[in-house]
Amino acid sequence: MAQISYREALNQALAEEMTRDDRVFIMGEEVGYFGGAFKVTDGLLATFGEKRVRDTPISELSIVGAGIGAAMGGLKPIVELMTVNFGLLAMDQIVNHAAKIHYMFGGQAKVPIVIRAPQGGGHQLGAQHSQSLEAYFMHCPGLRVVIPASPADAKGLLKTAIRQDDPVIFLEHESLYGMKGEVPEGEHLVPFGVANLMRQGKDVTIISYSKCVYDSMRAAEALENEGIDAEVIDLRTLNPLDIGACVESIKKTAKAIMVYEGWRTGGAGAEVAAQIYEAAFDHLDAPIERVATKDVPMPYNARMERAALPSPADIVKVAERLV
Amino acid sequence: MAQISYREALNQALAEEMTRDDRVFIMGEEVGYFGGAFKVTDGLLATFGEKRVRDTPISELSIVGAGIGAAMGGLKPIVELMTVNFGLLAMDQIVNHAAKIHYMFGGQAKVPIVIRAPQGGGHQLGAQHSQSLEAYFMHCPGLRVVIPASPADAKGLLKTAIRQDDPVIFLEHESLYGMKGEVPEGEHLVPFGVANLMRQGKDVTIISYSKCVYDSMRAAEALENEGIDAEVIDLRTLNPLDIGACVESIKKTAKAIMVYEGWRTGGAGAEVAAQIYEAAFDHLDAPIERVATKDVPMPYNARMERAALPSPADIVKVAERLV
Amino acid sequence: MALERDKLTAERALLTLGESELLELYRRMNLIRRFEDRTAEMYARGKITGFCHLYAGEEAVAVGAIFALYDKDYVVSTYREHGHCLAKGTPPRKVMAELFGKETGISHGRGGSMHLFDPNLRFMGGYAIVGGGLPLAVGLGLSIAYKEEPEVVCCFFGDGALPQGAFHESLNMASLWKLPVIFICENNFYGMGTLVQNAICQQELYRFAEPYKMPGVRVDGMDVLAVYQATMEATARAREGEGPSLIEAVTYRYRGHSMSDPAEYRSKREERIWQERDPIKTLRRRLVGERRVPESRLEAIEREVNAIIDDAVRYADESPEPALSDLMKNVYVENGGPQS
Amino acid sequence: MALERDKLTAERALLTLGESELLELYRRMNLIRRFEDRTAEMYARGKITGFCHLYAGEEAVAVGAIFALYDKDYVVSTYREHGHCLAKGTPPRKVMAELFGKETGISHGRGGSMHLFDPNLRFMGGYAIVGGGLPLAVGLGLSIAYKEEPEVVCCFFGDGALPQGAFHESLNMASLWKLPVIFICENNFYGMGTLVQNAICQQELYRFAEPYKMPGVRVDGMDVLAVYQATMEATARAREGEGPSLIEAVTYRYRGHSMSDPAEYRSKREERIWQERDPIKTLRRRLVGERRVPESRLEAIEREVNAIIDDAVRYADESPEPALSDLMKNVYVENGGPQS
Ligand SMILES: Cc1ncc(C[n+]2csc(CCOP(=O)(O)OP(=O)(O)O)c2C)c(N)n1
Ligand SMILES: Cc1ncc(C[n+]2csc(CCOP(=O)(O)OP(=O)(O)O)c2C)c(N)n1
Ligand SMILES: [Mg+2]
Ligand SMILES: [Mg+2]
Repeated sequence: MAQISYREALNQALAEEMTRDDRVFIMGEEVGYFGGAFKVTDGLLATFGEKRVRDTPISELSIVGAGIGAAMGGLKPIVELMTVNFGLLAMDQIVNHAAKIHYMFGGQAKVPIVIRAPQGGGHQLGAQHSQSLEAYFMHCPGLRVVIPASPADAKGLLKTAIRQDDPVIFLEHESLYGMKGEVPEGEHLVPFGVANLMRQGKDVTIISYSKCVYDSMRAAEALENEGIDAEVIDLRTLNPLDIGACVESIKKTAKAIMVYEGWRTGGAGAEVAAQIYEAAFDHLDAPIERVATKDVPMPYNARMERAALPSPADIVKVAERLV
Repeated sequence: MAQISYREALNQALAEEMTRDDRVFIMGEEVGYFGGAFKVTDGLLATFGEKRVRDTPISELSIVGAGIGAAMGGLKPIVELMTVNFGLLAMDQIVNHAAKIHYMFGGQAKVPIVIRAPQGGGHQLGAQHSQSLEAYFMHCPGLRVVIPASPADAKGLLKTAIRQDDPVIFLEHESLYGMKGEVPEGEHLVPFGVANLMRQGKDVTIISYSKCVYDSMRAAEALENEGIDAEVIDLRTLNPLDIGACVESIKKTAKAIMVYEGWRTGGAGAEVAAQIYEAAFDHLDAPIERVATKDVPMPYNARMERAALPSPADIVKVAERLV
Repeated sequence: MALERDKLTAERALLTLGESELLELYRRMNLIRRFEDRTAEMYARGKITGFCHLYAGEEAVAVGAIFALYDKDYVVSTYREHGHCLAKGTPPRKVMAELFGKETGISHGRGGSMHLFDPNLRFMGGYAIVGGGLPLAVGLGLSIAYKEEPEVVCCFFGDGALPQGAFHESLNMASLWKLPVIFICENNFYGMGTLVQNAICQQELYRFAEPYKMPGVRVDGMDVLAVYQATMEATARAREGEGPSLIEAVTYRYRGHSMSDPAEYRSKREERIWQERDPIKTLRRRLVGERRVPESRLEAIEREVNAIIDDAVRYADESPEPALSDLMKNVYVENGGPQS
Repeated sequence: MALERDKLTAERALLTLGESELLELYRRMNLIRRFEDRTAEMYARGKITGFCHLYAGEEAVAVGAIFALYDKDYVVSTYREHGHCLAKGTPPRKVMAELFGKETGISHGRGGSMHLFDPNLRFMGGYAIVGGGLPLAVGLGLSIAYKEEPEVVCCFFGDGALPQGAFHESLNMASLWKLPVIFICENNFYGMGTLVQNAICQQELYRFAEPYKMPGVRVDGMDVLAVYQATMEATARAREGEGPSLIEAVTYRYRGHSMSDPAEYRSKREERIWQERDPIKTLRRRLVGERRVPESRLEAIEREVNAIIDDAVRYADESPEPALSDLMKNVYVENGGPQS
């Protein structure tokens, strides 16, 4: 298996699916000539031409809307939002249209659109450019929410997203693009709704997704030195949500920590925790802890930003308290 | 004390605050000549004139943005979104601008805007017109989220919202406008962050807000006949959140039900539950139950809509299981 | 308001259209009018609930424009879309059953008055977010261009949608990419209770076409032939790959904004003036006067239409409701996990 | 590109402005250029991080437009706002300290390069959502009209913002309500790597003013006097209560979109052509040639400016960082509960 980056894995998935199905096309700001703001679509214009790799004006609402319309017209659009922050301009098309069309027309229309959006903090981009908004999309029936951590999952989940017929919000973490990992070549599909057990342990379950999976793994390593044996779960998709995998783990460890980069209050961790309690209350020895971004618009100053974001040290501290 | 409707209470708060402070003005679609789509601003144009009650084009993004700008210019705008569903068009101005400006400019700018929005289902308005979106606003530091159930709170919280200096999302339930209750005349301010104990009980705590408070009260009455003594709490504001009041109650009852009209998954109830567990895990005898809207775009058909929404019967059923 | 140009184009259409076609226009407008009258009745009787926005008075726009289309052309509409859906050819039974919230409705009772959808006739939906349909129309136009097909998209929206950002974004994208989209603005002078001059700085709405480098025309929306002719020109252009057009059809809704609006913001006199220009009466006068169609022929059409609508009401009334057990069906196409 | 009209207006400005004013224009443009050069240096040295968009090449737009304003007039800008903020009069120390993320920065280190804010000088902020500032400018204009004050709002945005819905909504509202807002579109031909003709169906951007019934002019944005003159006309109009204007200033950014963009999408030749029209050199030539200002005078200004920027860098470097204990301060103005 090749060692390729998260970025290359995404690029590979795009190229393979475009080759496989000529209804698949990409549109978004700077996806063509520029190769994508984060270079995820690099080279695709040269391979597939302007028709299938379409640069758009800066019109997030209508780019997404046009993607929805194109999907209804029988195509399989992949719309890149340059970052999720700009996706707030498209919330009406995402929530009021993409998510509703299949149901509200009695199951007669399909909207097989994939909306890709980089997100996350840590690069001193300030309050308007550092958000992680998965909780918004999770709180909207009709959308699938996919949020891969590893290059292999980035590829496998993106391919699955393109092939299935529901609207998908596909969230990539800006800090992961350069990260390398083993990625199967060619046909590699990762199913939705199946969490990944990253590390086995018996003392505490750390549940996470996206970049925080790595923070969790680092924390688990640190905890090992202290004799604490942590299990780490990567949820991979938030809708569908593999709550079963979390429950299984908690039956063993009786303790859990949710780690996520959205704001703590109202974040995805609250929902996952609520579902775990509902399913495994009697197995829990202590309340589920949450390590997340502080409830603050992201400050520019580097030290402040680091203090606002969740870190391996934060996880370790909470785990020590818990166990 | 006068018996007036929720609608009249809001109207009174607006009129009083406009009289008190001439920086306060209203803008939105149909707020002037039409008196508001739900008649909340009825009569205000005649009293205060066009300058202070401004009809706008259908441009949600920029109406909210203009409100933010006017607030930065020293005014106290009250922007009415005809319903919260259309507020999705303004998410960028709400989340990326209103919520961030004070912090990201180092505390030097203030955005004292109140964004009023009717929301909720139950009137067969279909998928695009029946949403309850408080969870989105709750997951955004910098915003206050106010969601009154009673006419008195509608008045007292709106007056508080107008007088304080943070951006406020003020969510009214469309089904409550006609509901009457005792409302103090004149100066009546309800503080943010203080829940209201609606009913005392010892067997189970039902925590709710907005219209669901009445569903909860009705359920409590039905439960009384079965010998179950329910305590009912109206949160009144979601940010700030009076988690202390919930914890106090649970110390007594050891059981809790969250009732809310947002979609179950990722709704405000998940966050409130998560915070309660964090603060009162050892006092809970059973997992916190959630009664909420099913994860479905709202169907038009009346029976289906009723089945999708939370009801007193749903609460009773859950309470019976719990106690 | 009836511009000189419109009279000429209408006359041209009158000459080019055969009698059976003219009668079909007459039939469709009557069908819509009758449908809306009965809908109002059924609403009053509580058979229909929720928001319900009638199209009476504006029939010439939907019928004229859609008569210029082929079955495979797409239509995108708003919450005031009964007329567009019926003009496209959806059986009145299916539409009325939808308003009744029945399983047999065109959206299986899930959509209601504001959300009709007919995939067979490429009626791509009524949307209740003002301006929300325009980007979808651009996307459909893109799918046509992508597949190199000859179809066009006809997108209806009100004067109230013009100040929405989506209008600007959509016109720009459609023009930039030369997509086959006909934007038809139904200017009925009001967005709810707001007069167009209180919402838009420019009241000649067709003039917004200019910076987007597309043709912009204003037509008499009370004249079905004028609307037909203008749409024919726009579709011809679109099918040639020359891109989008903006048509402003000046029209009037006879009733309030929705069934719950008594329309107190306008005068009886104003309403009367417009009713004198009724699109159905206008076409009738022409058919009888200029084309010498016997009155009895038109009356037969009217009777036929009444029977169809009576049947539609009966069908809707007798149809079953959706099964409650299907509540969670169709939230997702695929069943991928716990939430599905 | 330098239109005939622009040459004339520039000449008019040259005649109406006194020598000290012309020298002030020269000083401000040099200040910005020097500031941006040192910023690039500090970025390369890791003193500045995050996104950083330089204004070099476009100085004539900010300086010319803002010179037409009073201190109490408002300015709203984008993420490429160092130039506007400095032109408005914010001390370079405060701006550089902000880029360094220091507590002494104009936004106390919370904002960074994209989010400068100076309430004293009514510099109402740099915003990083393309198009996001326009509605805010409308709101500020509304507050002026409400309080019946004589001020205006000057709102800068790029060609890239033009296809945003907010552009359309804001122009409509500003025109409808006759608000004192000057919309200045800095057309530098690129939005990141996208050429303006690939983003907008109409490349004469000033023509978008027409349907909104406001004056729309294109000016040579490399000529500070032309920009000044056009803005004076627009402010005069706005102060008279006649409403908004749209100015398209044609200009060029010398560097990539941000510090991390090598700008490979354009040719060296193109860059050279524009650099020959450098706004600072152009004004210098005029001052020396037409106004007979001695070169030594200009060199003194340049030295003075260099000293100011050196001092700004030193100040920024030596300033303290914000206290970590203040992380949660200023999320809310009022402390109303647990989340505050
Ligand atoms: C985004 C949005 N804002 C507000 C509304 C509420 N609303 C429904 S219809 C309407 C007026 C629309 O008027 P117009 O576009 O002229 O259409 P008409 O009803 O005249 O056919 C408004 C404000 C909405 N549905 N969507
Ligand atoms: C809504 C939104 N979409 C996309 C971006 C990413 N982005 C930042 S600057 C930019 C290009 C803007 O170009 P232009 O408006 O011409 O300004 P310039 O950089 O040329 O000064 C883009 C696409 C953004 N910040 N906001
Ligand atoms: Mg209208
Ligand atoms: Mg540009």
